[in-house]
Amino acid sequence: MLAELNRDEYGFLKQRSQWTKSVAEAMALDDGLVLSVAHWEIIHFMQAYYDEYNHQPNARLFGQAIKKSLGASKGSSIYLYKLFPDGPLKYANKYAGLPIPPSCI
Amino acid sequence: MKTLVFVIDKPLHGNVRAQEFLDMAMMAAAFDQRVLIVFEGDGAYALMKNQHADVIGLKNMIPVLNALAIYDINDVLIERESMKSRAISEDQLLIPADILSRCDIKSRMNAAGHVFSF
Amino acid sequence: MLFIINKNSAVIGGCIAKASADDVVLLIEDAVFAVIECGESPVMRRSDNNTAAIYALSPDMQARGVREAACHKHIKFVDYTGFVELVVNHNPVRSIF
Amino acid sequence: MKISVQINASPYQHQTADTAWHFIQAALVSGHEVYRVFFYHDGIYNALRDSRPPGDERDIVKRWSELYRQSNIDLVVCVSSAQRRGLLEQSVAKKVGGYDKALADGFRIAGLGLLMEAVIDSDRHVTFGD
Repeated sequence: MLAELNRDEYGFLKQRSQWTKSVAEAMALDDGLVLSVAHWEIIHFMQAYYDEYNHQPNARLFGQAIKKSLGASKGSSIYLYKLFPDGPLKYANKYAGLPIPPSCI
Repeated sequence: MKTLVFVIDKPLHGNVRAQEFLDMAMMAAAFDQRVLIVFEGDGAYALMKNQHADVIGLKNMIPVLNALAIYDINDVLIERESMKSRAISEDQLLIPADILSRCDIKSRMNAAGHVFSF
Repeated sequence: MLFIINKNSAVIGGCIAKASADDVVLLIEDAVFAVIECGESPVMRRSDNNTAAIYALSPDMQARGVREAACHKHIKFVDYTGFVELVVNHNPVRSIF
Repeated sequence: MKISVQINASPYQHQTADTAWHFIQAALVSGHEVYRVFFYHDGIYNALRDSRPPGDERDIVKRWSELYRQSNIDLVVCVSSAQRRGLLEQSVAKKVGGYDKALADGFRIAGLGLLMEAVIDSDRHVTFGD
């Protein structure tokens, strides 16, 4: 499945139209991560934020925006890093099918 | 906590600096500073409805303005004199903004820790 | 408030109109042309009710051949050290582009 | 007094970088602390190592590097502004196969948080642009 996707040098989807839940799961599995309900909550938040505001937050803004929308505990770095150990902002965007944020290259 | 004023005195589209400028404002709010956004001069045009930046292939900045509230940036001011001289009425504004006189905006700025422009 | 203006444009007139007695307007770079005493200068149109001090950066004047003698009588002159002092003595600082 | 400086315009296009540099020199001579210089928007072009102005012109990039060497002032280039305009930090450039020698001595690439920290910690913040 992954081989058929059009991805950039960082492994991010070039076209969001190729995104499906199974694509996200396959990309995560390829990174050694099994997506749980908690992951999906963040991923869906990322997509909704991008669709509504046409904006990609940086790491600090990301935490703030999650706090505001999903509650303080979920916007904390500890919580987010537990879900995405290699970088919450980068990998939440990756599995959401969004572009790589500038600070994550 | 400082009060930081971000003055938008140019239209938002056609200039990537505007995008980076709004990032600065959001970042200031994320650092728990009190943020005030002021639209004045030709910046008043930035708040008008019916903008379609995608027609010329640019990033649409209007949704980004809506994101300000997420970071608790709720103090958005627009100068009454700038609106009047540009024939902009309140019902043409995209996001809620307090319409204040030049003098009132000036005194808000005077009380600030710093005023940013782009 | 300290206004720092770097272009010779209508912005200067607007700032001077807006400025109050405890404000300072500093004209740098191409804005120093505005201090030459002539009919078109916004500094000339400054009403006496507006008492904000107006400064021009003298190295930028020298670079452009603007002589102090040709300037409006209200204008004060500073070098870079004076620029720093204006910043130190006024808050907030607002640069206008 | 603690003063921070922000530079929003490229060198050579306009007088911006020159005015900022003279201002910083005067601030240092007057005994003030220049806490940080933050390069934003097109200001990031001040950090391009390979800038080679003609020999009879001032070398703006070199002047910044010398300022760092002499006064140890933190010269920070905004990461997002830089990436958008093609200036990559060495480790990032190596990772993505980009040019990894672009950044001049004394500069570092970092996030917008460092600008905010400077604004919050300094008594004054002065922006130079075009």
